[in-house]
Amino acid sequence: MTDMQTLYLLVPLAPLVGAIIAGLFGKAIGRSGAHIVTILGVAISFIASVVIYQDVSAGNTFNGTVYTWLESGGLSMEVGFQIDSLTVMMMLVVTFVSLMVHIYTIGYMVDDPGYQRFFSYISLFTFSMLMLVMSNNFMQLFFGWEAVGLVSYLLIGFWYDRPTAIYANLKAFLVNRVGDFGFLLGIGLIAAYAGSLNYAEVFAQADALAGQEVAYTGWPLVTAICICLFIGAMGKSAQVPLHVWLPDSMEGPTPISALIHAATMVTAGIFMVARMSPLFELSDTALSFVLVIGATTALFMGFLGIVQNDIKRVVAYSTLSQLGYMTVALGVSAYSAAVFHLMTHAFFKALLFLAAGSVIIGMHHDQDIRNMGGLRKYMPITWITSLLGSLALIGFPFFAGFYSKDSIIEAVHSSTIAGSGYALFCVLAGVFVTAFYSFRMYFLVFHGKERFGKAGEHVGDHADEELSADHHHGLAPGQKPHESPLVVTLPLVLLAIPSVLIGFFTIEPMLFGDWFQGVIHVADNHPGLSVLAESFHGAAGMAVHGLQTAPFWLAMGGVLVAWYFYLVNPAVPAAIQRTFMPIYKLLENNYFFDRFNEVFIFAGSRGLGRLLWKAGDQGLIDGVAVNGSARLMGWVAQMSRLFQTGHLYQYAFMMIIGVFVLLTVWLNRW
Amino acid sequence: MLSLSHFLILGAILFAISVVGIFLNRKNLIVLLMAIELMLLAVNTNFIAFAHYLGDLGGQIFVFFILTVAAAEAAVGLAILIVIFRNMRSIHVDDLDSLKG
Amino acid sequence: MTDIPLLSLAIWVPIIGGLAVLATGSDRNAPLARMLALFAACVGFAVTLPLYTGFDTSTSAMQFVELGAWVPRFNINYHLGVDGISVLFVLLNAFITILVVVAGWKVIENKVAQYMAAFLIMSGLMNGIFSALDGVLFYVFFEASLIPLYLIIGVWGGPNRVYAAIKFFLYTLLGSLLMLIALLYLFMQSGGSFSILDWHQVQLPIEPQILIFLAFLIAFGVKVPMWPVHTWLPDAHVEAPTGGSVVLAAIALKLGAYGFLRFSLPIVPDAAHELSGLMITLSLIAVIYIGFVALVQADMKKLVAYSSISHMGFVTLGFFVFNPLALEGALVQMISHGFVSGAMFLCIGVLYDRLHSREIADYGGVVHTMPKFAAFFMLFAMANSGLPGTSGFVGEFMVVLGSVKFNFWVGFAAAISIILGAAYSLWMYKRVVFGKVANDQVAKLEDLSAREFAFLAVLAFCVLAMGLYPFPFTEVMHASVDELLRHVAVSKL
Amino acid sequence: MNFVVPDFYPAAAEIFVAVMALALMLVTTFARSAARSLAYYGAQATLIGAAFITIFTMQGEPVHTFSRLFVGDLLGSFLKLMIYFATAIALLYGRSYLGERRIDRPEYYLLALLMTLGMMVMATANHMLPMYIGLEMMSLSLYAMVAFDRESARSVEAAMKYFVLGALASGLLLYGMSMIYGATGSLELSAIAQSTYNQTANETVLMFGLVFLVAGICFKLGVVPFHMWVPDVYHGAPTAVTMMISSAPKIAAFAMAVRLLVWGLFDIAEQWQGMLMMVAVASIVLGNLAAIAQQNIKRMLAYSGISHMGFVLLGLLSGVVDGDQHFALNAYSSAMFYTVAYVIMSLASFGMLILLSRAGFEAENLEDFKGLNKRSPWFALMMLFVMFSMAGVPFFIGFFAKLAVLQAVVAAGYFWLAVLAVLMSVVGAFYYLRVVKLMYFDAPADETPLQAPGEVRLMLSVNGLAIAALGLAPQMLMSMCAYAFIGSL
Amino acid sequence: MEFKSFIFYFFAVIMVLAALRVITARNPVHAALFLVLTFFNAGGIWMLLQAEFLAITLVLVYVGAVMVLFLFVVMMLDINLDRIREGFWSYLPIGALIGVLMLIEMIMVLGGSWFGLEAMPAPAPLPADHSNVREIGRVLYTDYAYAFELAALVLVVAMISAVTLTLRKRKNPKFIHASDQVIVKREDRVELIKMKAETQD
Repeated sequence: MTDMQTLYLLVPLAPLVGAIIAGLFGKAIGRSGAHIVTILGVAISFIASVVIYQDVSAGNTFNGTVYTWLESGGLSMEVGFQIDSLTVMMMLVVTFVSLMVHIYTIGYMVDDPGYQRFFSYISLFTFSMLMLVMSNNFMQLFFGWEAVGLVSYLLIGFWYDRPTAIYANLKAFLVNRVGDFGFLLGIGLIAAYAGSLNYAEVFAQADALAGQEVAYTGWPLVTAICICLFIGAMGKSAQVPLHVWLPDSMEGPTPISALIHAATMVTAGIFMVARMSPLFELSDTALSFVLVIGATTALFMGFLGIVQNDIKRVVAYSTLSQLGYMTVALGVSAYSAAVFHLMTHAFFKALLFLAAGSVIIGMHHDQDIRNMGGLRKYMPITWITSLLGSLALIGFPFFAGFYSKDSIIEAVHSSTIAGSGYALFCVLAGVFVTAFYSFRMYFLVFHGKERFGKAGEHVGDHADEELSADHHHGLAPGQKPHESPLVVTLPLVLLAIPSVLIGFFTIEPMLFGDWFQGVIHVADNHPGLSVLAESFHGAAGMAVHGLQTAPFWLAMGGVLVAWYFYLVNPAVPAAIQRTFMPIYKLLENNYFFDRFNEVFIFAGSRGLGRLLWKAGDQGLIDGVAVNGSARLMGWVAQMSRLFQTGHLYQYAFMMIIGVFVLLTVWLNRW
Repeated sequence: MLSLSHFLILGAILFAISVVGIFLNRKNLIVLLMAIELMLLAVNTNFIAFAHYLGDLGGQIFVFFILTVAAAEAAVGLAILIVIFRNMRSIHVDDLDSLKG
Repeated sequence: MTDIPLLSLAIWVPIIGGLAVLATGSDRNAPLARMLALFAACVGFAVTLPLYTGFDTSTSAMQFVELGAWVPRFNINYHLGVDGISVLFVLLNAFITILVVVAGWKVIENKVAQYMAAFLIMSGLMNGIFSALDGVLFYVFFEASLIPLYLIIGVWGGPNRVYAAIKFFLYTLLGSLLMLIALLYLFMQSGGSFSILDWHQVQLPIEPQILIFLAFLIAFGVKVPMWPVHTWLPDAHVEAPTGGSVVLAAIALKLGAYGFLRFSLPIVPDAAHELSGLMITLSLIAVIYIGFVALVQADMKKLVAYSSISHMGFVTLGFFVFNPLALEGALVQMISHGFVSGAMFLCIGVLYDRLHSREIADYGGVVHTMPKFAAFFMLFAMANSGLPGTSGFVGEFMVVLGSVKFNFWVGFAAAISIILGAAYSLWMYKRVVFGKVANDQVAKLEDLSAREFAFLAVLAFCVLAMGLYPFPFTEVMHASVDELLRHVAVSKL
Repeated sequence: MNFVVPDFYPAAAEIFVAVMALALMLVTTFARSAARSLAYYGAQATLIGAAFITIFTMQGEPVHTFSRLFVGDLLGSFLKLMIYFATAIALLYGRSYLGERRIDRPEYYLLALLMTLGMMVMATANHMLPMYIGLEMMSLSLYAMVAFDRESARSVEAAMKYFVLGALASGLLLYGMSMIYGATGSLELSAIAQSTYNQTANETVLMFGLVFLVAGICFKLGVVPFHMWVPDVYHGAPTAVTMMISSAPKIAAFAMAVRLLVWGLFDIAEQWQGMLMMVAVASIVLGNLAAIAQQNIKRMLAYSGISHMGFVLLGLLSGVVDGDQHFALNAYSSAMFYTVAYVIMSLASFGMLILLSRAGFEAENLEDFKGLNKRSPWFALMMLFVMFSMAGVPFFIGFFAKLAVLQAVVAAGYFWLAVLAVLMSVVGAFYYLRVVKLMYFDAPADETPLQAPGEVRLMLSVNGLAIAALGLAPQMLMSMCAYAFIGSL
Repeated sequence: MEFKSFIFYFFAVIMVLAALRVITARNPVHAALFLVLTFFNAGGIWMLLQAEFLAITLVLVYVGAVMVLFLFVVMMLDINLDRIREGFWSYLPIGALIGVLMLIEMIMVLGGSWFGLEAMPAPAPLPADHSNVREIGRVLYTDYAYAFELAALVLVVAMISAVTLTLRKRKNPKFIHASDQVIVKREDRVELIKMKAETQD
């Protein structure tokens, strides 16, 4: 095993070790010990990732087995790594963001009793995520897939005495399980028809698979596989209708929201589909499916962002919609664009979340943006960084988001597969919506008159009531918010840099260069980014050209409307809200998805269970079959006693009857 | 001319009478014992008839022993009867129903 | 191969030990009884270890065979032997026995000697079941093992123990007696042999095959238990003391499944193919129907009991899709279920010993007072819901893959359980462990004692080890499983 | 007329018992105070002596003597040994019980001896006549013993019922015999066999007689519908006598069945098998069901006895399958094994009742077993053995008994019969389990320590352990049963 | 109809009627007497069958001994004659029905078809000097010695049981033991006591 391979091992194991130490011996090593050891672990794996990055850019990829996990029925399941450009990019993103979050956490969780536990969890998450992205086979992919789900479960429920939190984490896990259900079936189909779980071997026979059908169903095989896998992605990457868990997951501490529910875990689905590009390319049906789902998510989740008042929820919905964008990109087989957006989004969304967290610290854990305003002079760094983040988010030229989002829109524009028209409308509309809600939040938080300092009689929508019931502190009257400590602001700054610049520098190699050569496949009949590639003349040129495209103006429009509504004339939104009450309600209850699940899925399955239990088990099987027969026996027994009357003559009579019967039978026999 | 079946049927009739007597009888147990004697008489008649028509002495010997045993049986039966009478001052068949179920 | 009669030791050491414990008599010298029982259990486990180390994974033939005449009148032999399918269960059984003895250490105060003895004797009998190669010998162990369990449930059980115990006994007796007739029929057909291995070679027309299969189905189906003859299990579990539940779930349920592999499949393969549809349907009903039922249980033990049924549904499913992946998956699932369900019941026992309630409603926020416990319980709950990295995942994964290969819809239905499993396990966990401290009894709970920590830690290790590196478990099976499937593929008509 | 003195050697045991009985009668009449123990030990000595004589005079080849009224063969000898064994144990158990109730008059032991003699005669009869006389000798003694507790209305009532029904039964039996005599022209079993073999006998008359014969046999076995006496007599008789009735006479009844049906009428086996089948089914079903409803354990054991006898018949009726006779040995020896097993178990079960009873207290209700495990774990364990053995659960002799019989039934191809049998034994298991439940799961009703004397305790332990031991190593007994038939089939 | 048949039917009819009265008679004494009658007729029938010895035995032993025993017992126990009939008629139909059906079946078998004269011709008449008693006597003590001894033992059983069941020690027997009177001594009866003579002064 070469030293490079040792390095590969080091990347996931370092955080794992950190996690184990912090988790099992948290008491022994104390708070500082915990964060030192975990940050050390993540830092090591970040540095290792950087080294590997250079190695890979030098052209050395790796695909090999660490150990054989299981062998059965000619199917060999192994734990192994596939190190290539896609992997290493993800490794960098994951480790970097994770490192930032670790540092940030020191400040954010400073007064939390579960300090060590928290560090252990996020390191464990880093490990799982790395296992996921570095995997070279489906089994390990599934392992990482569920492992990150587990950690997310643990972290959402980190404050386990909040009913909402433990409700949210259970919900998150179960919804994810629904996705994994499809994912597992997809893997099953692959194992059944490709006879292997190793990426390379499966892709090798992709064309052979294309022809086949799924037995007993008559579905085209590849389509079935891809849709099953994508259902998994829908769970993880919170695509409609499996998105319901993500907003609730904001119950977790903010660093988690940044790390897991914005930057890394939720993008696992995107990453997976990109990985599977050789398969998806073989099925237009699957791609259209992906496209439509993504488009829907992108637009309609965006709408929801408008009506939220919890600062974190706003960001959460924007994450949903951004994930929708990535999915759309996948749908139009612009995988590299999707991954590109994934990367940029990871940075600026993490930034936004951490900024939001910083605001929350400043507001003493009051998350309602209606109680904020004018924070910019109290929290300058937070203000600046989140402005940059928002600009990146709405895709302002030269900012990272611009490049990724614009190229996605272009790709959709040039796509021909079914549903691309609908997708185009969605993404364009989405641009406006994104800009509107982002800057609505921005203005409400940092500009306008100061509305804080009335913790007592603060009014909030229902969700907030619940929250505040649990842990609401808010600012006491007269109390002023103040800038967060260095450990908090430093990551903001460090994240702001890539949020601004990374797009500009990496778009060329990632989208139009050969960076993803041999990793991401695009079939010839799919334009993907080729059209865009022709008109591409350098990042700067793209930005300049971007200034006169529709998306830009839409974005600007969104910003202006937000400015007018929330700074100039706050009466307007209220009026609109009144006039379009039904729609507002619809949005406020995010399309009644939760209500639907409550009533039909949860209550329904419980009702079904109770029915089967009471009627089936206790009623039929036990009541009738088992105890019934027992009772019957008892009854017959009681009856049989009546024969034994105690009267001599009846006994004699019985005997004679016996003889008589035998006699009759046997005389007739002859 | 008498055939074997004459005697056998006679025996059968006696047998039937005694059987009916046993399970028809609500009267005192003595009559029960008498019915049993009747039954044995029927059996004996059978044996003797067979013995006669088979020209074999075995049947008659058997009857001889049946008579002996029947006498013994009667003795024991009456003894039990007396004990019963001492216990329950009655030999009514219906009174023997403390054991049942 | 050693010439020490290892299997006989595995069977008789615990039984003799049990009798010795019984001899210590009244509760006055309970400590002695405990020590003696622990000693016997450990020795019993020690003698089974060579079975694994000395096991030859290359062959599918029976190993450590012992053969001696028992009842020549009916050509019944004392014929023992293990292959890749059974050897692991002998180990598992001996291992669980130790845990059970430890688990009952403090909790059982009355009739300690009888309690310990019952478990030891039962463990010996169960080893007998797994290693018997003679039909009658198998049957004898199979039924005799009912007696101790009947007593355990009835004597140390909960309020409704009598009903549960008798229900359990009659249910299983009914099944096994019908099996006895099948055994006798085979005895005739094989020209007067009770040797299971001979039976594997007997040619039979299809009708008797189907009848025999049904007879076995009732016997083993009750034991597994399969839907719809499962209703004895929840009652038995709820009423049984912790140790009883552990043994019941970890070992007793495996007997039925093992029976399918030893009898139904190889002896009447054609009937097995003929009726595989039925079997798969029943298994899937068990998986889904029972999954839903488990969801609404208010009693922790009942919940875990139902989840056991649903997991055993996976096992039977794996048997009857006839491919090595699923079959080995089923076997792995059996072993893993041994660890996981055992652990679950031990966890519930830990709570029960403190609060004397199994009602979920009586708990809540346990994590505040028992963090260590909460961590273990989380691990086992996750394993119960088949999380990768735990043993619970391996079997389910393999079975699902195997059944998708067999028929997509079967796999589809089976996979539903990964949702349901998570739902009932974690929902229970949420209500018991998370949340605010429910009542002041919970507030007074104290965390795991060293003893409890010890056995939970051991089980946790097993669960993780098996989840992260199942290879050693499966490699033992390959030869036998392949041979079995090869054998089943050949018609005996 | 020439008279040759018959060969007494094969009948030595019978003669010995007869002589000893008469001797004891005289001795006990004159020995006033010591009479009781003298009679008891005399009886035991006689039984042991008889056992030795039987063993020494045993011979493989059947020998006939007393001008073929008597046959000495292995079957007879083995059954006789079992009879001594059962009677001796029953006497041992019963002594203290009778003593506590002041009814241990010497006559009891004399009657026991004469009963034994009667059974021995039945076991070795080669002729209807000794069969009948032996039967009566046994029955009369039993009637008297049942009524032995003169002061108890119950036991006297039981005696009367037993007597009347018994007389009726022997009437039926005799009628059957007369018909067979008429049909075959002989009363000697071997001659009857001969003439049925040559089919010189008239089939219909044979059938006609057979029905009555079977009825008589079934009465002695106590199977439905000729079972009506069983529960009442078991219930009414003093426990010691109940034990007596439920043990040795069953063996004698089995002997009668084998001698009359197998020896005498083997060639119309399929006919009587059919009859026995009806009877057996009825007994197994009704016996097990009715037992569930009993609160009095003596009645319960009576009904369970009925079902056990049904199982014995299962063995007897699967000997010949459409003319093929080579299952016979297996089937009959299985039935015999079952009988012996049942006798051992029922001795133990009634011994248990005697153990729990004491002066002024009759243990005969299920409640009396409550919490026995607390009062005496050891004897609770013994009763556990007995109950599970009766339920046919391994490792106990009862299991192998069932196995043997079922195996015979299956071999004969009567699957439905086997299935019915096992279903019913599941039902049966319920009431055996209920006893175990009372002993182990319930709290004791009365805490009074057991007062039974040492010999009863010892015997009971031996008996219980024997049930387990024979369950672990049934081979010897089984092969003995087989040899008994090989020697003389 | 020749003479033998007439005799047969004569005896048979009386016998059957008597038997019926035995089981229906109201008074057990009558029943016993009817039984005696039945036995007498049976004796006659047996005579027809040339079983002289048994016929005599029946009359002597049975009528002479057993029936007397019955009557003795009947007399000894005072039985109340009321409630004797109750339930009789209610139970009669079914009972009689079964009885009759059974009888029919028996007659079906025993009727002429198998036991008619052609099937079993009457045996040749025995020589005049044939003695049934001698014949029986000869086999009884030789071939059937075993059975004979057993029968003796059966009687012993009967004796023992009868005695042990019925024998009672009287509470205060009225009768006197001669032996006790003989062995009584003077000391048992009279007691001499010494006392000072009384003097009056």
